[in-house]
Amino acid sequence: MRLNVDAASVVRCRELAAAIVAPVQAFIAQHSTVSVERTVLRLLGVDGITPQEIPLPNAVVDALSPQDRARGVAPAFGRALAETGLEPQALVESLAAEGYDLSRFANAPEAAARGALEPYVRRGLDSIVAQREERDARLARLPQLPPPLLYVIVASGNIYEDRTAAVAAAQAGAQVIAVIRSTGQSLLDFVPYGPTTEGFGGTYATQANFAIVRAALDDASERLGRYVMLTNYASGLCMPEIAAMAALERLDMLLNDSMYGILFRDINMKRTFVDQHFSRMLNAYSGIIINTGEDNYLTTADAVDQAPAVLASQFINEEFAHRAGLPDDQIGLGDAYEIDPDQQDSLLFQIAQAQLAREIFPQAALKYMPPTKHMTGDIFKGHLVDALFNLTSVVTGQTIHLCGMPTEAIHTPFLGDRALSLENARYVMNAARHLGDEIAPRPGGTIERRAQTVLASCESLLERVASLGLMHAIEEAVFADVSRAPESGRGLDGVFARAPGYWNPFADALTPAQAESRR
Amino acid sequence: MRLNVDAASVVRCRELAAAIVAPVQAFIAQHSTVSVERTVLRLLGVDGITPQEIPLPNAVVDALSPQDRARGVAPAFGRALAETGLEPQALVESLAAEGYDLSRFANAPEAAARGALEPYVRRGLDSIVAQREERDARLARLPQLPPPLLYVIVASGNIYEDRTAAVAAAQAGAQVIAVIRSTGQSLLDFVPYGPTTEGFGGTYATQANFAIVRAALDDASERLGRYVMLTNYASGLCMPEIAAMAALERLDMLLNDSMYGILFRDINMKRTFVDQHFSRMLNAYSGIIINTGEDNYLTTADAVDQAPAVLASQFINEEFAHRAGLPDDQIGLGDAYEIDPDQQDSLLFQIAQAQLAREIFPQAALKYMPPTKHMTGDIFKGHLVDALFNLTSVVTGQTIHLCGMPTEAIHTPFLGDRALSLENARYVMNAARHLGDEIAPRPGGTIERRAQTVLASCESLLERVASLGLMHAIEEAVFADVSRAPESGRGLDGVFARAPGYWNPFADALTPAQAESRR
Amino acid sequence: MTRLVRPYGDTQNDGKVQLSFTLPLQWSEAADEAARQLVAKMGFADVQVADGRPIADGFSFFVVYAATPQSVDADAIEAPSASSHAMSLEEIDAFVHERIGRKIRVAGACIGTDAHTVGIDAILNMKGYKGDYGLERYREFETFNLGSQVAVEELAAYAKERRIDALLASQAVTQKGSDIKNFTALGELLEAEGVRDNIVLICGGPRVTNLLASELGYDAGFGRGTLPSQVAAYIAITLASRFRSGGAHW
Amino acid sequence: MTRLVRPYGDTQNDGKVQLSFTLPLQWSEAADEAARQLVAKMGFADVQVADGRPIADGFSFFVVYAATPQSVDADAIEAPSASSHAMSLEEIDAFVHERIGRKIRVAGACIGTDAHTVGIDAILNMKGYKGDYGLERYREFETFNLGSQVAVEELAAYAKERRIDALLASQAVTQKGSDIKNFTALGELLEAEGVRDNIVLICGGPRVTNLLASELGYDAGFGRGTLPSQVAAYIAITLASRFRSGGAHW
Ligand code: B12
Ligand code: B12
Ligand SMILES: Cc1ncc(COP(=O)(O)O)c(C=O)c1O
Ligand SMILES: Cc1ncc(COP(=O)(O)O)c(C=O)c1O
Repeated sequence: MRLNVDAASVVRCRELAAAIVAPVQAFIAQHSTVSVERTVLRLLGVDGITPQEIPLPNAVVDALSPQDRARGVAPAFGRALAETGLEPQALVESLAAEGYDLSRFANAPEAAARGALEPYVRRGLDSIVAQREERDARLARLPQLPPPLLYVIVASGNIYEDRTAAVAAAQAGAQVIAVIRSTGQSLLDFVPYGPTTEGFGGTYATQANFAIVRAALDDASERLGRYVMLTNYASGLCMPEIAAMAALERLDMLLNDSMYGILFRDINMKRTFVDQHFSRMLNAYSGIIINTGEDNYLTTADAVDQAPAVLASQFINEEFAHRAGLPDDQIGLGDAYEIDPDQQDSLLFQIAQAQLAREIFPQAALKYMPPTKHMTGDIFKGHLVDALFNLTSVVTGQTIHLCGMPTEAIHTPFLGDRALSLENARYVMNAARHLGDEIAPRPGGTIERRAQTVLASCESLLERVASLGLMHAIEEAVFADVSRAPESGRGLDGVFARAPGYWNPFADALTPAQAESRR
Repeated sequence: MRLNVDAASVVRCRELAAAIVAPVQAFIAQHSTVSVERTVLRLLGVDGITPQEIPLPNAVVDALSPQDRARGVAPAFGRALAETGLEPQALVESLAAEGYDLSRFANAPEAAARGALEPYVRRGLDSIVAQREERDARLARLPQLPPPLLYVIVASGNIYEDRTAAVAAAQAGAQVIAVIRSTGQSLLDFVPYGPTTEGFGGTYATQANFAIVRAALDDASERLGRYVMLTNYASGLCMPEIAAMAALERLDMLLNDSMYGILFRDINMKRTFVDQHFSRMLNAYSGIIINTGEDNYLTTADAVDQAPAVLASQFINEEFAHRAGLPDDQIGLGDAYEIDPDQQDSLLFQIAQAQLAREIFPQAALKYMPPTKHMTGDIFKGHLVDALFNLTSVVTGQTIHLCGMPTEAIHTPFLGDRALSLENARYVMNAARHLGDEIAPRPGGTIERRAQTVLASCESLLERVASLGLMHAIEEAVFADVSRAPESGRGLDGVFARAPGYWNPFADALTPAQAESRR
Repeated sequence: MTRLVRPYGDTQNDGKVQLSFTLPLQWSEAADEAARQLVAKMGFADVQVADGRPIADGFSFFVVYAATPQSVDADAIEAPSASSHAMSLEEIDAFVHERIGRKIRVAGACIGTDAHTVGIDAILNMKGYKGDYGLERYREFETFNLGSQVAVEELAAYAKERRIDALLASQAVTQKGSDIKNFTALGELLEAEGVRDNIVLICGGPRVTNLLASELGYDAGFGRGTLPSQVAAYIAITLASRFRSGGAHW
Repeated sequence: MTRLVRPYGDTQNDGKVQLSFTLPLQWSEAADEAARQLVAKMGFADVQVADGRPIADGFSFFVVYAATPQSVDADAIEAPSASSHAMSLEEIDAFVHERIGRKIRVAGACIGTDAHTVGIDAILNMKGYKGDYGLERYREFETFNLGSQVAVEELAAYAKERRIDALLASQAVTQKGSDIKNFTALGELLEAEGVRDNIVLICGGPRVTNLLASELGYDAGFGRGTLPSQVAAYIAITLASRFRSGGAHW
């Protein structure tokens, strides 16, 4: 299958995306956030919580004086290490009495501080590399089935039920398991700690929970002879921290969108831009595939109208991702099958949109989301809509395929629902495995014309954003009809300008060039 | 969608079919059967049963002396009319005492006999024409939805439950309703009489049952603003009689295959060939669309292997149909979606086969049957297989579409099963309505190559049949691996050679040329 | 008069029902038998395990057909719909203008921690739903859409202070009965504030029925596929009758 | 020891079950409520009518999720499979040659008015089923396939006269219990003829279970997806043990 899309227009869209991102990137380079700094501590080996259940990284960063914070937590922490000779975790624990205040370690010269930090920085980076290599080794030994990679969610709220569900799903054919986050976790300015058994619409993303499911899936992978991937959500107020935890626990994918938090969770845009960059540098380095959230445009507004916005967002997400050093095959750009199923020729429109993304982003790990908004309590009809979604995915060669649930409109998936959903995907994709190689859309036909219209409207949308500037464009509600102001939204107080002498050893190590050389 | 099939091979197949049918047609011209003669009586207006529940047409024909029978029932019956001056039904009732023996009416000269018969022959033909015109008028006033025409079966065994089910199905979107016959009715050498409420796996085909459902559907059609068609089964020992009853009660389609009875019901081949010809002349004249039974090859043997046999049978059915004066748009050649759904690329194979038939028989009212053999108790999976069947049907432009039931492997359809099945067809066909116009199969690809292979194998199969002769080929088990000898099977005793002076006024009127002129 | 109805398979009163479920058992013929016995224990007759198969280690899935001896008296069922009186936008505006003589103040929100605004937006926003305009489009309605994750306290206070005539609460998330809890809390708060009677209190969401609403002490409830005009008509007519009958209102 | 199991939705013992059925009622909110009450009457808790819609005048279709309080004791279930001992064609032939020392005579048919031969053919014909060869392919089996619509009298007589070791009866049509009637009749006839004990009597068909078979007095029953080799192995082993234990046989 091959559409004839206007290559010049595609080039133009990429140029526009670059122009749109450049100024934001400049802003990012001059700023940091509390969550970035907490991530530095986590990578240095700081973990655990205070008696008041405050995560230690939060405790330390919150205790920093504005001046210290402006230079990043690293210098101050380095001095403390140098003066105490303790290792990071021990050091932080020893500070409990003083409220985790690092200010009294003021003497050690910068060189000593850097020197004291160095081994732990290397340890942090090495453990990420170790997990990346572990993944590569397992994938080589336990190859996955060909894409579309079948992806299902577990969301019981209890990590142990999730573990059961995850293993069962893997045995039923799932190749990627997502543990859906307890709702609104994206709004918490800290990452909960330890295994959790109470969640709402999902299960908390904690490092312990990551480890529990990872271990169960590694075990299942061995039995199945194919590597089963694990994924979770980064987007939110703790993007970089979750990226770090995911790297350490060998998650394979992360929901990580450069604008989702802004538009759909009213998180401050500056906070989000700075956080997404550092989190994506970590994703890049740890070999984690990011998944972007364009599907959210389609669930909240008409899917036919929103197609150009989805494409525009994909171009912007791609540009931000490249700036963070992510190679194309780690960029899972999002899209979804959300056109009203009762619209005549809806299948043609869906194929046009999916194929357009495939051709514009040939190397990307496209993430294709299932029909949700138009699903109803009629599970029989819903199963059919999912079938045409599965067909579209295999015909257009999508990479990551979120399996739709017949019970989408009713409840978070039952164990049996996932089995039916996977049966659906396996049957349809096998029966139509090579249909995509077999058929060519008629030149000038409905499919081709639709693809051309979407691309053209996307280009003018990007023109508009470029002329307004991204931050202002968001304020003008260019995306998802939502308006967010640069100074509004959650987490702004956690954003700060980098003072002279600001130092983030991991950011330095992971700047695309650097990271490349370390690979 | 357009396949590049070898046109020369198609021409060759038609020549072979003609060569295969010619000698059989010669045989047909020299013979008649008890069921043909009973049909003559029915068309003259003879109906009802004896106290022993023997249908009057059977009573009269069975009472004929061999000599009389050999000249057909018409001359003898004509003399009786001439001598008694009674009208047909009254005449037959008056003969009860003499065991319905016509032999004593020996005096009236042939001219008188013909003259006495003439008005009733005209009456019979006129009532058929009236129904055909009635159908045309209703179709003009209540146009159907575009094909594929959604066709469902009712099969409760009780004609009144069937009526409820038929009306409900029409409201749920059905465009054609088939009342499935009580099993094995095809083996009865008479047609049951009156409304019936006890059937096995289906409901008896009787003229009264036809009328009951026809009336209910005419009423439903008015409310729905679209004409809902009714169909039943002819093939069997009473093909021409059922064709006559269907004509009089305005059925719109009939299962009528030139070889089904022979192969799948062990009905004698001579009986079947003679019967199918007269029944098809009647179908042609009454504007009834015939449905052939090639699907049966696929349910009893491997669907991939049998594809050439299906195509060969379609060519032969087409030729027999043309010989009986059926125009292409009244020829519903059968095919079915019976390839193992778990075979990789099964959808491609199904599309190839369906599209091949569509291109070889462009004007035919192709009848596409649903997956049945591979359906299991897993109704969710079954619903998906039906969805890809629905997709294949709309993409390849089939004409008559039998909706598959998710419960195919479990029970004869429930009222709710039909609703789900129709919802499936309506959704998929609407979502993919113009996909067929949009896509072209890759030259030299799997689909095209499969189509070419099937056509080539069909041609050699027909070569073989032509060289053996059809009757002998059937004996050699060329079709469906079943062997039937010319002198074996049910109903042979009802076949007889036409003696000089044989006369069948309806056959005369309906010979293609004649019928044409009367149209 | 009573009219007993039973599920209908292909014959009146055959009671045929389809079931499916997962059992935490490794599949085997014995697991099929366990499924059969389980469904028999539920009180079904004529149990047919149409399909039983393993879906994971220690889990099997079943499709069953069986006949229930149970029936319900269709005539005894009380479930008045709130969407009964169909009127067009123009008719409703005219009706309000004539019978109420002032604009109706409507406030709506998706309450609790629920962030599913698409539903309530479909009722309130200009754009509306399935070609049926939302309340903002009506001349005679003044609408306030408070958006998502609105605490019930906030909404109750808002209603009292703005003297809202019709209050619309939405819930899409129903897990652990969170919808019931939130709806109930809102009703009680309005009672406590002593403004309940002045307000036409309406709830809605995919799982809401008018019957549930009345059980919760609401005036009306609207579920799946509701059209804005149905809600507008209900509000207008209910408020008008309160005005006429001198019932409580602002 | 007992092991109570309940349907599993997303949590141990939540008892979640999916149901669907048609009610002979015009659709309305009241019809949804009727469906809810009906399912509650069946003894389910937490009844959610996920979907209710009209499918025709006077008929509505419902999809319901609910929780059952029922459970079954998995350890108390007795349903031994007849397909337990897996052997290959070669192994079976060798086994028969050694333990029985002569060919086993097998006859099969689709009995009564049932014309569904595909199933029994799958077991008997050379070709077999799903790549597993049929009994005709075995060196040590002499097979007679009597085809379809074979009267039970005919089959019983045939078995006696030909001294058949293993008799295979198939039924696909189950309407109005016709399968049970025919199977039972065959068993009784063989008893009457005094040859029952000499024969390994086996029934099969999509709806057959080994449990049902034993209830009908058959030695074994095979259902959906049976492979010829499973049947062959069962016949060989059963007959061999009869030979060893000096049990009845021809
Ligand atoms: C779109 C969507 C989202 C979007 C919401 C965007 C937005 N701004 O609304 C996003 C992606 C953000 C989202 C997030 C989540 N979702 Co959500 N979501 C859906 C989805 C797919 C569609 C809902 C929808 O928009 N329907 C279309 C509207 C028009 O229909 P409606 O809501 O029924 O409204 C109509 C009627 O009900 C009525 N109505 C509704 N409200 C009112 C109010 C009044 C007063 C009146 C008169 C009428 C009325 O009128 C409307 C028009 O007819 C549903 C699944 C589904 N298909 O239903 C899941 C679903 C509701 N979500 C679910 C879940 C679990 C979540 C999350 C918790 C997942 C997570 N862990 O992150 C979060 C929760 C966020 C939160 N805090 O609430 C579950 C809820 C399970 C349950 N029964 O409790 C569902 C059912 C999916 C599933 N099977 O898991 N979701
Ligand atoms: C093919 C078919 C036909 C063909 C049969 C051709 C033939 N020569 O067999 C034709 C078209 C002729 C036909 C006709 C009819 N059929 Co039919 N048919 C089917 C269909 C689609 C497939 C059956 C099949 O071949 N399955 C494949 C085989 C391999 O599976 P199997 O039979 O289960 O066999 C396996 C096991 O059960 C086991 N096994 C089976 N028998 C035995 C015996 C022994 C001893 C052992 C050890 C094992 C064993 O081993 C096999 C391999 O694993 C089914 C629907 C379905 N999907 O099941 C309907 C179905 C069986 N038919 C049905 C009906 C009603 C009819 C008709 C009455 C319709 C009519 N009114 O004309 C007629 C009846 C004719 C008659 N007198 O019996 C109904 C039966 C309803 C019911 N539960 O009672 C079904 C379920 C369809 C439906 N939903 O309506 N049918
Ligand atoms: C990119 C992205 N991140 C995060 C989430 C969910 O995060 P939360 O519900 O915790 O805000 C989503 C859900 O759609 C998403 O698309
Ligand atoms: C052409 C044709 N005629 C008749 C029938 C059924 O007739 P009966 O079951 O009464 O033999 C079928 C069933 O498949 C058929 O295909």
